[in-house]
Amino acid sequence: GESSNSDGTTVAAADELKPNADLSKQALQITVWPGYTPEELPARVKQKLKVQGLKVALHDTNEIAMQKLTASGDSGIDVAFVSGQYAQALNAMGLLEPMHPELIPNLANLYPEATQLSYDKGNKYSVPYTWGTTGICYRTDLVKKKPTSWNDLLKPPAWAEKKVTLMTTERWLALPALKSLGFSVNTDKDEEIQKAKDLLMAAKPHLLALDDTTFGDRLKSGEAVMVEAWDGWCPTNDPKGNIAFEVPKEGSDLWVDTMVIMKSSKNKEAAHALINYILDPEIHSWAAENINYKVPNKAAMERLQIPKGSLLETKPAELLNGESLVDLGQSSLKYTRLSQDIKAG
Amino acid sequence: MKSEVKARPVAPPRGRRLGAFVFLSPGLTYLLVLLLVPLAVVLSYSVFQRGRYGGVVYEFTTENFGRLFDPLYLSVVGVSLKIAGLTTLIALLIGYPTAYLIAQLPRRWKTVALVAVVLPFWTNFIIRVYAWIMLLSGPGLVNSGLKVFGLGPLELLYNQGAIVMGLLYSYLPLMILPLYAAIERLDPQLREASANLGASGFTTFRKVTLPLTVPGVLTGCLFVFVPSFGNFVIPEMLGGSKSIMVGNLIRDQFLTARDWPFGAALSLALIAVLVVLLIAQAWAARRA
Amino acid sequence: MRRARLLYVPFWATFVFLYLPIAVLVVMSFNSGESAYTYEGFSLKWYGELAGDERVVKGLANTIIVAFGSTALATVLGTLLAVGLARYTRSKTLDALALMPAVLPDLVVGIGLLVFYSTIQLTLGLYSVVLAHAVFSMAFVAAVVRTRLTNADPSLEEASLDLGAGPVVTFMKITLPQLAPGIVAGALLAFTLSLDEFVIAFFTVGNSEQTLPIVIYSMVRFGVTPEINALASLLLLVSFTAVIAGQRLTKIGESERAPD
Amino acid sequence: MLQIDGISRKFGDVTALDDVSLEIGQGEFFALLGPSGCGKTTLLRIIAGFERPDAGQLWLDGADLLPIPPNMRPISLMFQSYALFPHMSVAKNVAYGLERERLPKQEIRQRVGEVLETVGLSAHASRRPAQLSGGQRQRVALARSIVKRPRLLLLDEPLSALDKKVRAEMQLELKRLQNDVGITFVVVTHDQEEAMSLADRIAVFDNGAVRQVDEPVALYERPRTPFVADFVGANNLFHGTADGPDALKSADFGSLPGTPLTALGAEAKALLAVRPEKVELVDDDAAGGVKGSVLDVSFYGGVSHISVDVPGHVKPVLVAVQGASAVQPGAKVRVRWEAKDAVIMAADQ
Amino acid sequence: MLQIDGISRKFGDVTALDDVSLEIGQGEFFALLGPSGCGKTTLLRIIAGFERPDAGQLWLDGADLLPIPPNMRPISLMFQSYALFPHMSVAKNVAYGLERERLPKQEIRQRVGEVLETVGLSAHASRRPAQLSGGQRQRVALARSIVKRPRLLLLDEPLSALDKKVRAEMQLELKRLQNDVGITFVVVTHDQEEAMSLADRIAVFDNGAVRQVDEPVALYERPRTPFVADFVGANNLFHGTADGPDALKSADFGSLPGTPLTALGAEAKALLAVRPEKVELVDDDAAGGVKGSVLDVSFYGGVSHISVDVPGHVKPVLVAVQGASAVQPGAKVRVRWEAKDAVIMAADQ
Ligand SMILES: Nc1ncnc2c1ncn2[C@@H]1O[C@H](COP(=O)(O)OP(=O)(O)OP(=O)(O)O)[C@@H](O)[C@H]1O
Ligand SMILES: Nc1ncnc2c1ncn2[C@@H]1O[C@H](COP(=O)(O)OP(=O)(O)OP(=O)(O)O)[C@@H](O)[C@H]1O
Ligand SMILES: NCCCCNCCCN
Ligand SMILES: [Mg+2]
Ligand SMILES: [Mg+2]
Repeated sequence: GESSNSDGTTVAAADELKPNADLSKQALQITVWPGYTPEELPARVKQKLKVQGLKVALHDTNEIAMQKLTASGDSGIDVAFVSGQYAQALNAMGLLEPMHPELIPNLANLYPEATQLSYDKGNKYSVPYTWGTTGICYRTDLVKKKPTSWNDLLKPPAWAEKKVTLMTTERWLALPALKSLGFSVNTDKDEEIQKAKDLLMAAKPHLLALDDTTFGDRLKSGEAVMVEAWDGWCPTNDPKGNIAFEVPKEGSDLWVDTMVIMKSSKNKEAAHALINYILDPEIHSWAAENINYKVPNKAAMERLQIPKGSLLETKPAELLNGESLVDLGQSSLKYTRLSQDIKAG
Repeated sequence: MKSEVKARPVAPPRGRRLGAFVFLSPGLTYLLVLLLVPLAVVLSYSVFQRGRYGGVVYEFTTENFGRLFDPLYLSVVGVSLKIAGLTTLIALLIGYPTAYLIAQLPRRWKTVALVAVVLPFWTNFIIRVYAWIMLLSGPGLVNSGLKVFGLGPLELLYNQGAIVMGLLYSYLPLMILPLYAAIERLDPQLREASANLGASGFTTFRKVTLPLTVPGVLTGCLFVFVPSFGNFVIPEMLGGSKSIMVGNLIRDQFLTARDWPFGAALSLALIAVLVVLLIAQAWAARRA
Repeated sequence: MRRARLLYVPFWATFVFLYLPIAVLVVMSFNSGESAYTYEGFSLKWYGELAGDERVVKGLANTIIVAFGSTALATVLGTLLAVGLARYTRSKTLDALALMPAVLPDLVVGIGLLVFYSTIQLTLGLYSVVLAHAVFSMAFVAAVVRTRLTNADPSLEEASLDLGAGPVVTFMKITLPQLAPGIVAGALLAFTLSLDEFVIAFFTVGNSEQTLPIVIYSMVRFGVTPEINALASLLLLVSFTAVIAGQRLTKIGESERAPD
Repeated sequence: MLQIDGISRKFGDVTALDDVSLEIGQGEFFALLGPSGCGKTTLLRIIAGFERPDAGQLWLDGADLLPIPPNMRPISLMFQSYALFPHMSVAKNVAYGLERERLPKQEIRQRVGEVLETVGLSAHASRRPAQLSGGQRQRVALARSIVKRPRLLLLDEPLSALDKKVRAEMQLELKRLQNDVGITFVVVTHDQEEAMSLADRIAVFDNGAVRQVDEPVALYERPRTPFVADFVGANNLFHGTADGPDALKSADFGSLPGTPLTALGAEAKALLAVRPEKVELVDDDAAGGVKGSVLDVSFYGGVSHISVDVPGHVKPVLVAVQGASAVQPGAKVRVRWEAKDAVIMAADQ
Repeated sequence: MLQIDGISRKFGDVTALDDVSLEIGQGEFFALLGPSGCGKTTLLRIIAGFERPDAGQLWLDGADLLPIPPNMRPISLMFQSYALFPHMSVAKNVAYGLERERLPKQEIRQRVGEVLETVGLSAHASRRPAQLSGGQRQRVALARSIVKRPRLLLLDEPLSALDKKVRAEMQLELKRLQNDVGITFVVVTHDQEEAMSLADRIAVFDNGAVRQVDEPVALYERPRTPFVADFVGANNLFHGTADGPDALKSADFGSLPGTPLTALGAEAKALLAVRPEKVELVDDDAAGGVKGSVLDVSFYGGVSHISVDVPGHVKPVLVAVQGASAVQPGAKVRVRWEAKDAVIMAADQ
């Protein structure tokens, strides 16, 4: 591989790959969030691609995946699913194999917008799998006024006192404050981060909790009335129909979960074949249908019957209004510090 | 005591050396390979620098240790000490009588009672925490109950009290089991002798039972205090992430900030404190 | 001697405290709704769901394997270590070392082992979790057994040696039975801790294996469903039954041995 | 002072005490004597409050003792197994009871010092029990229970691990406590000489039941049951039937001289007991007595015991004489005694 | 058979054994006698291998014993504190040593049954030690060590918790083991009568050192040091200076009759010892002897002890007579003895 601390723009030298390699000599190991791919994927991949097999390891956060992939040497993983800014960091560390577009004809299925993502313009080392944004998820029956601004969370009205949550992971914790102040979610300017921190400190006494896993449950039980949420995790499909999602007027982010191929992989042809297979509309639409996330695959989205009002209706162009999160390198520590300050304060 | 005399040697030196080898070497070897070596690797990161995108750049620096003295970290240590200390104290106060009574049960029932102590923990941790949330949250069972009487709702969750409660719940068996093992071996005649000499139940406890079970008390306290101090899940789930403890700091470095060197420095500091505690514990237990 | 009544207050308080959330959990396993938060009516559907959930069943099997494996390993190593520390050394440093894994942050142990395993190119699997869990479990066993050895009267062992038993027989027949309550308590702790441990397991488990806490931890990310409660309830039921049965068995065994 | 009323206690199917009733007077030195396992310790434990009787009553100065918890009873028990606190020094062990009474430190120190002096352990005050010899431990246990000067002192084999000299000193000390401080004693001992010389009265136990309560000399000279005759001191026993006021009719030896203690029906089965030291050893050709031959002569410091094989009698007849004896084993002799020196009692059925 | 050669042992600043040398013959019954805390247990523990001497050697049949670990020594030790295995039944405790020899099950069962019969605990075979009385425990400990029939049996106060009757039976059994099985015994006992009657030879210890080793009668009748004279049995001691072959010159009482055991320089400080049973009590107006008045008469089953206050002598003079005595306290008397009945020895410096 390359030196591991070069900045993210260089791309590691590509291996020579053979388009007609004998896949039956290769076996695949992927790591992915639980429930993020169809259960029958291993069986179908084995049958379709004629590889020896596909093993699925699970990680439930990007952080855990990063630990496993970066700890040292060969993690044994061929294809990893991580969010965009983490793909960017992995690449900067020289751990990723550049994509060989010639081995992934299905890239053509993607929306054009999906090749313009700021952490990896042109999909040089990552292929997007799902995308979405962050907004306010709320109980239509418990709010007195429909939330439209991040300030509704940061300075909750009396009826929402101690009934709102923000996320706990540092970049999303900062997001509402940064956006409401009109700053970039990728800012590394100390004074902007300081202002965001002041705003959050002021908000803290009015919050129920910081939470990025169970906010949906809290809404359902009525413990919370408004929460900061990723669109797909906002339970708008709850049978009671009293939960809605809103992207605040100040704007938000665009997150992308991507597929990357590890430099250490010994099955790179099969890895490419797998990504190509996942971009098949039939497979890729499974994600949208089953995990309620939009997929950046035009052909796949067009296959779907999207119910009215579903979050899946959001158009790629609207999504691109959101600012794509990029890895900030050394500056990301400022966000760690911000989140610790808020929790300890 | 001045005239403290060494314990009687059990076997001649040759046997002792062999015994030391037979008993100590398997465990110590295991620890060396699977604990000390890995730990050394991780802790060695503390003198290097964080890579721009995470990972470790092998360039020497002491700056990670300098950062330890940031008031933020000191205040987190303060909060952690308070929470872990309180947890330990309560665990001891309710754990001791429980262990004591279990040790008095007829032989057959002892094991049953012990298993009853750990059985709740054979379910899943997260589920148990959720059960507490269900009980204590705003619309939860306790508040619903209070509402019937026109009371509440109380803010039972997402504060330091809830953290203490959650830690107590998680670590109580770690207090009870060592205490049980220590209390169980006490000769009941010693308690009888004490009562006979006019000591009340409490005095007997204070003067005879407690001093003779000091090693168990120390072990139990250590087992509760240290993981409480380093816990990061309970502060998030029951404390609503609104307070952090030392465990969260370390977790953040390794997982979110990907600042392994600083995480290693924090760990090293924590371990240094631990080692001091452990040696103090060993010293006190050996004296008892 | 009569026991102080007052002691029963904390005794029962302890058990109420331990079992209150468990009761809630069991009740919620019969929830007909989707949420583990709000009870919507009685249903057994989650038990059905459970039976069909391969990940959960596999995870449970793995967890039990790991718990038994690591407990067995830790109990042997920990007991030997405790005896060795109590009888054959005065080093407080070794005492402290033996306790250390029990009190180190899981994360540090987990990451350390992950780095270590991959450095020596060990292929991860369930056994790597067994080895990892035994590290901290051993410390718990050793510490609990230790509490029975301080101030222990060596004359029983001397009597055994005197009667011609070698050190090994003496250890097996005299020392071990004396330590038994400590060993049982230590092993119970080890088993319990392993069953529920996930941070270290996360880092040391093979890529294609999962333990139940890992499975549950990731299920929770999508909201807790009563399925997990159903699983927990089943686990409890099985354990309770095993314990009661075991208790019956020892009762029979005892009455055969000695009338008292 | 202490009234024991119909106390029974069973352990599973072992009857440790069977309807035991005793009355012990204020300031009395009362000894319990009996074979190993007959229930002596159990009785003391019941009096001290560590064992509950299955039936029966206990009264101390007229007040019911049973409802009173052990630590409130004005009674000290010295445990047969000592039960010393292993984590405390000798001095701390001894001071323990006094500290419970909240006496001034100064007084405690003084009384502990005195009692350690008495039991000869002043030099060992700061040692732990594990660093003491067996007899030293026993003395610590003794010191710990006497230092409190309780109303009632229960001692379970208090001097069994001590040599003659120390034992004599301790006996003297116990007597002093009885006389000067007025403590009531109940002492278990298997040492009959000790019981005889110390006790005002002795209760002989067997199998959980009281067989005889009497003053030492009376117990020795006038045992009322074969068990007591056999158990207390050495005795030569002859079976036969009652034969008037001064003899027993024996099938093998004809009429043997002796004094019945109670009226015995003619021809009632009876037992004659005569102490070795009351038996006279005379020449084979002397008049009266029973013929036999010397089996063995052994010298127990101060006294010689001569056993004489008497054909027709299962056990050899024992004879005790002062000092070393000149008789040789094998010598033909006669043993005889006077009617006033032998007692005749009803035999067990 | 066993040769103890210059053994010393210190615990911190306590000297438990100080250069002890003894030789014990094959099949001998050897007793250790001495005050509490004099080092008897320590010596047995060294022989058994649980304590290492600071100096000295041990030989068993000419082979160095010290390097042999305790479990390989053909020696059984009965612990003063019994050390019964609490988790095993009585039968299991007793069988333990035999099982280690891998004897056939059948034989083990039989031998355990026999020895339990011997110690009278057959009915208790399946009980745990905690369910036994003190004396029963001691008998289990005894059974456990004798059942192995080792070459050398070390017994530390084996019978101290037993009543006279059981004790006599056990003594008989020990004698039988010595004679029939040929076991060598080293027995610690504080019971002098026991030592006297059982032992072939007795070693008297004091303060970690051997004071005299002798056969019982010799030890009793010819103590070589004031300590032994005073410790073994009761003795009346008079200080003075050597005065020819048959007297001691006493400042207060003039010439007292006695026999020096060793040559004593004229005017050397000396001590005269005379046993109570050798002292004669005669009327005040009889000739010879020392004048005094009766202080106390007490009856120790079988023997009366009379103490006579002799002006000028610190302790009262003890006189022992067979049976009950007619003398009354306060009576004016004289005590006297014959020269052959008293020994004169050099006094300690
Ligand atoms: N572990 C020890 N530490 C310190 N001193 C000890 C220890 N063991 C014994 N001693 C001392 O050594 C001396 C000899 O003890 P030992 O047990 O041999 O006496 P003993 O002759 O058996 O006495 P007893 O008849 O009372 O049992 C005693 O003064 C005792 O206090
Ligand atoms: N906990 C117990 N369980 C069963 N049996 C017991 C228990 N304690 C005592 N016994 C039995 O009760 C009887 C009386 O025991 P106790 O201890 O009172 O005897 P003792 O007269 O003190 O004898 P010793 O002189 O041997 O000490 C004995 O046969 C004993 O075996
Ligand atoms: N922590 C980053 C989360 C980005 C959203 N991805 C969610 C996928 C997990 N199910
Ligand atoms: Mg007893
Ligand atoms: Mg001793």
